Amino acid sequence: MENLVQDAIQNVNMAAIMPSFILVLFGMAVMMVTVFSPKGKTAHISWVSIAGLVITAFVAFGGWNANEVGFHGSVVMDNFATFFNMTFIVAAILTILMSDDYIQREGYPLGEYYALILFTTAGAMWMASGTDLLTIFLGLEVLSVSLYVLAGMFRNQLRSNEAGLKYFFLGAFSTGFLLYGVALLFGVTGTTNLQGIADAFASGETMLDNSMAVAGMILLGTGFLFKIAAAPFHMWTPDVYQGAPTPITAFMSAGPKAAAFAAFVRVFSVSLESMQVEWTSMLWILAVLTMIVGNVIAISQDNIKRMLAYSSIAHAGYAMVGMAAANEIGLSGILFYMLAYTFMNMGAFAVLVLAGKKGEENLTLEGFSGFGYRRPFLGVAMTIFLFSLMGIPPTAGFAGKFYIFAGALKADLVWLAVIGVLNSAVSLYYYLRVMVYMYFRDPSEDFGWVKMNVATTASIILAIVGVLLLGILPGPVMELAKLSLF
Amino acid sequence: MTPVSLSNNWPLFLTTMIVKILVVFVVLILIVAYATWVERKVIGHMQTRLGPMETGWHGLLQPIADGLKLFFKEDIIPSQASKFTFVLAPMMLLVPAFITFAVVPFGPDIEIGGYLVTQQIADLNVGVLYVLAMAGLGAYGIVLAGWSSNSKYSLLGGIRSTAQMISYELAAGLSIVAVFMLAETLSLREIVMLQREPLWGVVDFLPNWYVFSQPLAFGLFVVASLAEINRVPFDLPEAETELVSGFCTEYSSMKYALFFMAEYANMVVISAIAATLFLGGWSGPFPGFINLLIKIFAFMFFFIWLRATFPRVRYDQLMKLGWKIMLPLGLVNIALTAVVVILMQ
Amino acid sequence: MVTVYHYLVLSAILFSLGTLGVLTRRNAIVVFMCIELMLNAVNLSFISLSSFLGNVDGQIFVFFVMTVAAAEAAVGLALIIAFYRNKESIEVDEVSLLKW
Amino acid sequence: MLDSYLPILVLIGIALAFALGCVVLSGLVGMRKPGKVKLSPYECGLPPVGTAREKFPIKFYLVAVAFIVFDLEVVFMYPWSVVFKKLGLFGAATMGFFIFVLVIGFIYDWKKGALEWE
Amino acid sequence: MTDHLLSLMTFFPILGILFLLFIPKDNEGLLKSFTLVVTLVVFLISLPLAFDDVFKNSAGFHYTEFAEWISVGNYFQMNYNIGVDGISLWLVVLTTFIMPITVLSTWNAVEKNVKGFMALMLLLETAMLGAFISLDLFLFYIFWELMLIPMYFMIGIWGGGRRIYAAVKFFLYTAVGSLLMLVAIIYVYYMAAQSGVPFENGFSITHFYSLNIAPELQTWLFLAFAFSFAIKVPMFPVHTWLPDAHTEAPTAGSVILAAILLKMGTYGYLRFAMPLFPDATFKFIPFLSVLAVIGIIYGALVAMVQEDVKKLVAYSSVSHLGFVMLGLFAMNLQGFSGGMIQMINHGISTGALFLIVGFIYERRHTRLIVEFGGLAKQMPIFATIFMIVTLSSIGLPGTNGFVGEFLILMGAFESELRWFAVFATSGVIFAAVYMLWMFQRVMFGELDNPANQKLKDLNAREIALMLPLLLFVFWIGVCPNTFFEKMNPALDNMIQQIKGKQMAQVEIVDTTVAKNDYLLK
Repeated sequence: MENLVQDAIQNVNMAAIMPSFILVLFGMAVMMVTVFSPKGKTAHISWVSIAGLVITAFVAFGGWNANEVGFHGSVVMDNFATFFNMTFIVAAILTILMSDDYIQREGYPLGEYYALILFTTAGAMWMASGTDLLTIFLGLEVLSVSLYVLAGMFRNQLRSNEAGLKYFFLGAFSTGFLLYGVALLFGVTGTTNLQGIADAFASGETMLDNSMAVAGMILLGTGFLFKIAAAPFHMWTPDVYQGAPTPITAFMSAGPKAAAFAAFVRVFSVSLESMQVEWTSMLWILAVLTMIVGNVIAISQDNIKRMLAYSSIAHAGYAMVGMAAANEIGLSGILFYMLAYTFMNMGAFAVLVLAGKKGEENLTLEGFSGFGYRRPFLGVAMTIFLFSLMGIPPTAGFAGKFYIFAGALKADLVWLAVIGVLNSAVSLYYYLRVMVYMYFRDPSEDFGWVKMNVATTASIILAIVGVLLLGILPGPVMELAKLSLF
Repeated sequence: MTPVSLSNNWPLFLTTMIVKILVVFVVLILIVAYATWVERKVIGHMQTRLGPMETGWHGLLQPIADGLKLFFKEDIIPSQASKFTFVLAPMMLLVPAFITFAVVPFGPDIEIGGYLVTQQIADLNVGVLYVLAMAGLGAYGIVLAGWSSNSKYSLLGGIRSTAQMISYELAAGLSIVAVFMLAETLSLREIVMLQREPLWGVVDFLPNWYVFSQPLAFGLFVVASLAEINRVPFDLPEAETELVSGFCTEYSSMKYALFFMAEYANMVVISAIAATLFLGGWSGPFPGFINLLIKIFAFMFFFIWLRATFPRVRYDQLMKLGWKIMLPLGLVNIALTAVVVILMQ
Repeated sequence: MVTVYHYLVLSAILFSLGTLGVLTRRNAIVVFMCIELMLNAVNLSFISLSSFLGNVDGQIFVFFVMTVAAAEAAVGLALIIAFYRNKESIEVDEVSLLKW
Repeated sequence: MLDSYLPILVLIGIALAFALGCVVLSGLVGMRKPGKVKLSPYECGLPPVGTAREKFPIKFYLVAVAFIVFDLEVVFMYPWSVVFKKLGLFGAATMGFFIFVLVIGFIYDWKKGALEWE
Repeated sequence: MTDHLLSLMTFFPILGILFLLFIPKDNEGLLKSFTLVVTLVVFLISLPLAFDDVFKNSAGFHYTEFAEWISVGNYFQMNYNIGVDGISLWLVVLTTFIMPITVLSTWNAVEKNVKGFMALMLLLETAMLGAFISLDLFLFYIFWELMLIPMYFMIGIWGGGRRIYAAVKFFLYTAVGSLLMLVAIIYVYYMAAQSGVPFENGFSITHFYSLNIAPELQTWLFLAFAFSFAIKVPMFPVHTWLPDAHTEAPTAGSVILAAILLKMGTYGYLRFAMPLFPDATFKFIPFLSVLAVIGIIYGALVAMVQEDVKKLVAYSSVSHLGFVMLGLFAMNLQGFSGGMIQMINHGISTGALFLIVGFIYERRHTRLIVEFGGLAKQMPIFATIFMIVTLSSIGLPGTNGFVGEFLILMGAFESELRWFAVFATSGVIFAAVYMLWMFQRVMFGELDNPANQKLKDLNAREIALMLPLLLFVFWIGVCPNTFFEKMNPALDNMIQQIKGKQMAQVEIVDTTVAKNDYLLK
């Protein structure tokens, strides 16, 4: 018993979870600040949260090359985790920047909003750095549960209610599958530690028969695929994305998706290596399906928010291409792509935040007629983001797609790559449509646009910088992504 | 020769088990029945009345009379009441009350024909969790009763009492954590054993009853359990004057009797648990179970006394007490215990 | 004699029942209970497996699953109630403002 | 295992039998003259108004949620309390942080007025 | 100076954009003149290239610059690797030369949102120059895609009635093609890595030239490239975006489109598709030549029946580009140099034609032939200029058009494409027919339409911007050698390379098959 305690003490190693730990502390601090500050004032809270995120960013970056292993090898702070942590932090900061004015305007000035964002980010970090199915599961749940609330934040908007409810139901549903998969893998290998599972498969000393392992893998995959909104588990995405508060939609499409990918990649490429043949072939099909579904349905959307939701499905598909390639380039391509996607997609949503008016109206294409002339800056910004989403150089989107498809071709998945580029050709159409409305249509009657405000504008500028930087000089970041593989 | 566990000899095991159960059950019912009588007498005298005097010597047969009367009463099930739950509810309340007693040890292990017989129906290693679980079940009985009888009073009473029960269940649960931190076990039997040693291992003229080392926990537990079984001053659910006796408004005849029994059974049970956790259970000068009975009766008298003395608290006061005072106190108590124990080591 | 497989089969059945319930039932609360059923089916297999393998990881996992389930319950019910207050109904068919 | 839980099963059986017995028997022997008025729910003698199954204050719900969460935290404390002495300072510190988080949540609840009545 | 000449030339417009942003958007005159200055400066910077004699006797790349751009471990590396040889030289100069003229032409044409328009012009110039000078496939691709964006907006915002349709069609066509090319590029890159091209060379085409790729693989890769370029050229089946784009685009847009963007396609064939995949090239020459000839004749015939002058010119360029392609497929020096010179001719004369159409459109806001007639009396200077340009576009001896078409046909006759040449020749005649017919209907006859009676003749600005073009019409027509002497070495070398490699391929094919099987898996 005593030596057990000693063992536990030696294995704690807070360094392995320091970023998320700080973030959680800040989250609680924000909660306290919220309850002790006058109702309806949230600006200072948002700044506290941003401060927290910045500090976390520094700490997290300290984790580069640190390879801290903690808690009996159930958490590790390696480059992989660090890279994703950075992505999450960027996403969170952008979200918070674009949020404050928005929630004031929509009439829900709640400090909890920020606390929940911080908790979500912390959960995402656990997912990225978890090396034990238990920690990954915990991270996933912390993330999801906070997101359920955030999606349903606007209590009296039926749209928001529905978004929350649907996200909750399908999220919990998928959690069930994930857990069942974990249980089966546990039964087969007798451990929930990723490396342990891998070793068990390698040494062939599995308790139950391997068909159960495959079943477990499929169920686990299902759980993750739900979270990354891959077809055929994407049904929740458009509704939730459309219904949730716009900044939260932006956040969902970037942070949690990246987190799900992080866990997905780690689990499958570390512990299920021995079954790579099976899951790559499965992902091949699913990636194609996802890209096609996302792009084709997006064409017929005339609500931009919903269109972006479907496009995010498609982008998940592109990232899955990298996963199906399952080689170094493809996997590190996912890392890079997620960061690029965070910038461009959140930028686009930030523009939507300033484009809509109270109650989220005029996010339709019609509402965007002549947008480029009424709001020149926003128009240009939106254009840049859309080109990036299309994958036109010199933008982050192009660099990301290049990286991913390069991975696919490296793995000789020529047809997958071809299907991929053809899909992005399809995607051109609906992205161009937005621009057509923004610039080629005469301004419709004035919609009483929301006033510009510093924070949101800042987030947009940040996103633009990110998109162009990653587009014109992607080298360093790509190098980082390369070094981030385990 | 050293005594061996009974489980190697099934026939004997079964017989002893049946015997124990029957004895406990009968005793429990007797206590419950006469608790009503005692209560009326005691309160009567406290209010300088005599209480029941007619049936039997000093109304000694009163409980029986009441029972018979209720037994022959018409059994009304209101229209639009959901029948099944309506019938189920009283049992949901009574059964947990009775079976909670299974884990209460009422004496030291005795040796019969070379076999070790525990004076306890079932010695669970998680006895306390079992107790809490049963206590939790009680809430269902009440909320079901309140909901199923399709009467506004019942519904309000039911919901109120549920809220009250869960609130205080929390406090009770927290308060006894401190005890386990000292006892390092969840088995009531072992807890009693530990309380037979001298206090803190040093003071040899006092037993190591946890009431001495955990007075705060004791107080919290007693109050919380009072509230949990809806006794005065926490008897809002059946507040006669405002809710026409709450969740059991629509009940009549034997079902009503069951609720009644359940209340007293609960009193007995929590007295027993409190005695076991804090007052050394069956340990004491006399043969085991007598000590236990004495402690139980003492508690019961105390409860009756409270009823005679205290007015009913307001609902907001009730909740305030539960959440804002007892819960923090419970946490503080745990922290204190932890600190002290660490310092002692 | 009852082997681990019996437990696994049982939990599989429970899990499938839960899944079916989620997919077929229309009352939000019932759907939610079905999800809980799924989680508890998983818990069952965890516990049986961990006793079969003789390592407690599974039981620890169950601990966390239970906690998480509780948190989900709290949030989920809150969402359902918020929806009910706006819509006066908890039929998931009514959740249709956005294309389902 | 079995020998510790079998008695409880038996006890449950007996208790149930007793409760059922009482109800059933009294139902058999008791007189029954049901009438519309008699079967209608009691509302101080007046004819009942509306249904009883109506909405009740959200407060109770809040209490329930708070209970779920806190009770689970308590559940975590039981295993800890049993081995607390062996864990020593380490265990105490761990649970200390646990309780700290709990208290944060509690303060939040309190300040948000989830515990206020009237 | 000279060692960064190309970079300076390429990115100077970007610099211009940065300054442009600070000019108030309502001060249109300043905006326009500023842009004009920028483009002129770029032209001046590019002049040293034109007068540099190094190209006369060396086929290699000059003014090269090399810088590591993106380098990701052992995954891939892209370099900023630029330079010009005899092939790209004249296209670069053509670009820098046409830009000021187009800017000048927008003086009255563009009213709304001048700032945006000028910025896009400059961006476009950078993209085009970059595409011509990049020696790194990846870099080329970047610029190639970058060209789409400004053109898309030019057509979409400042275009005519069906501008949205035209813009989207233009964008989709070209983007789809180039996306397939991207896949091919990456694939080629990996093959290069397999066959031991040093990593740090990145996507440098000079190294890719030396690759030996299994023929069956070449087929696919060539198709990917060829398809993308064919859209841009445009060759017959995929030409349909061109008439729309041309007719809807503003004058400046159509001029640039015709004069330079289309050359991207032919240039792509010459620089990438053919030398990289010689076997496939030879395999597809017959097929592609058929398309080219169809393009020539079909373009001519359709042009003949056009009501709209601009449409007519648009279709005429389909026909002309068909000639260019035919010249390239002839695979001999005459063909190549003819093709090259014809690219420039087409740039000059068709550009001039669009400008002319622009002039009358600005005056009458219609382009329908029936609306006009007898303009010659009303506006003599205009008539003369129009006449000269028409003749050059027909290919009258003494004008530039003649040189190009003559060489192309000669080359074709000498190669195994002579039967195609026969048909192609008919294209020349058709050209004469539709151009002259159009000219006669517009300029001669009696001036009956009252709207035409008060038409003003060309003003100083318009003459000024036409003169340089006319100058080149005759220069190339009279002494084309100025141009040939600098492009021929490179072209010759290119031909040797393609042919030689194709020969070499034949022997080593069996060895490569093994390697490429491995590549194919």
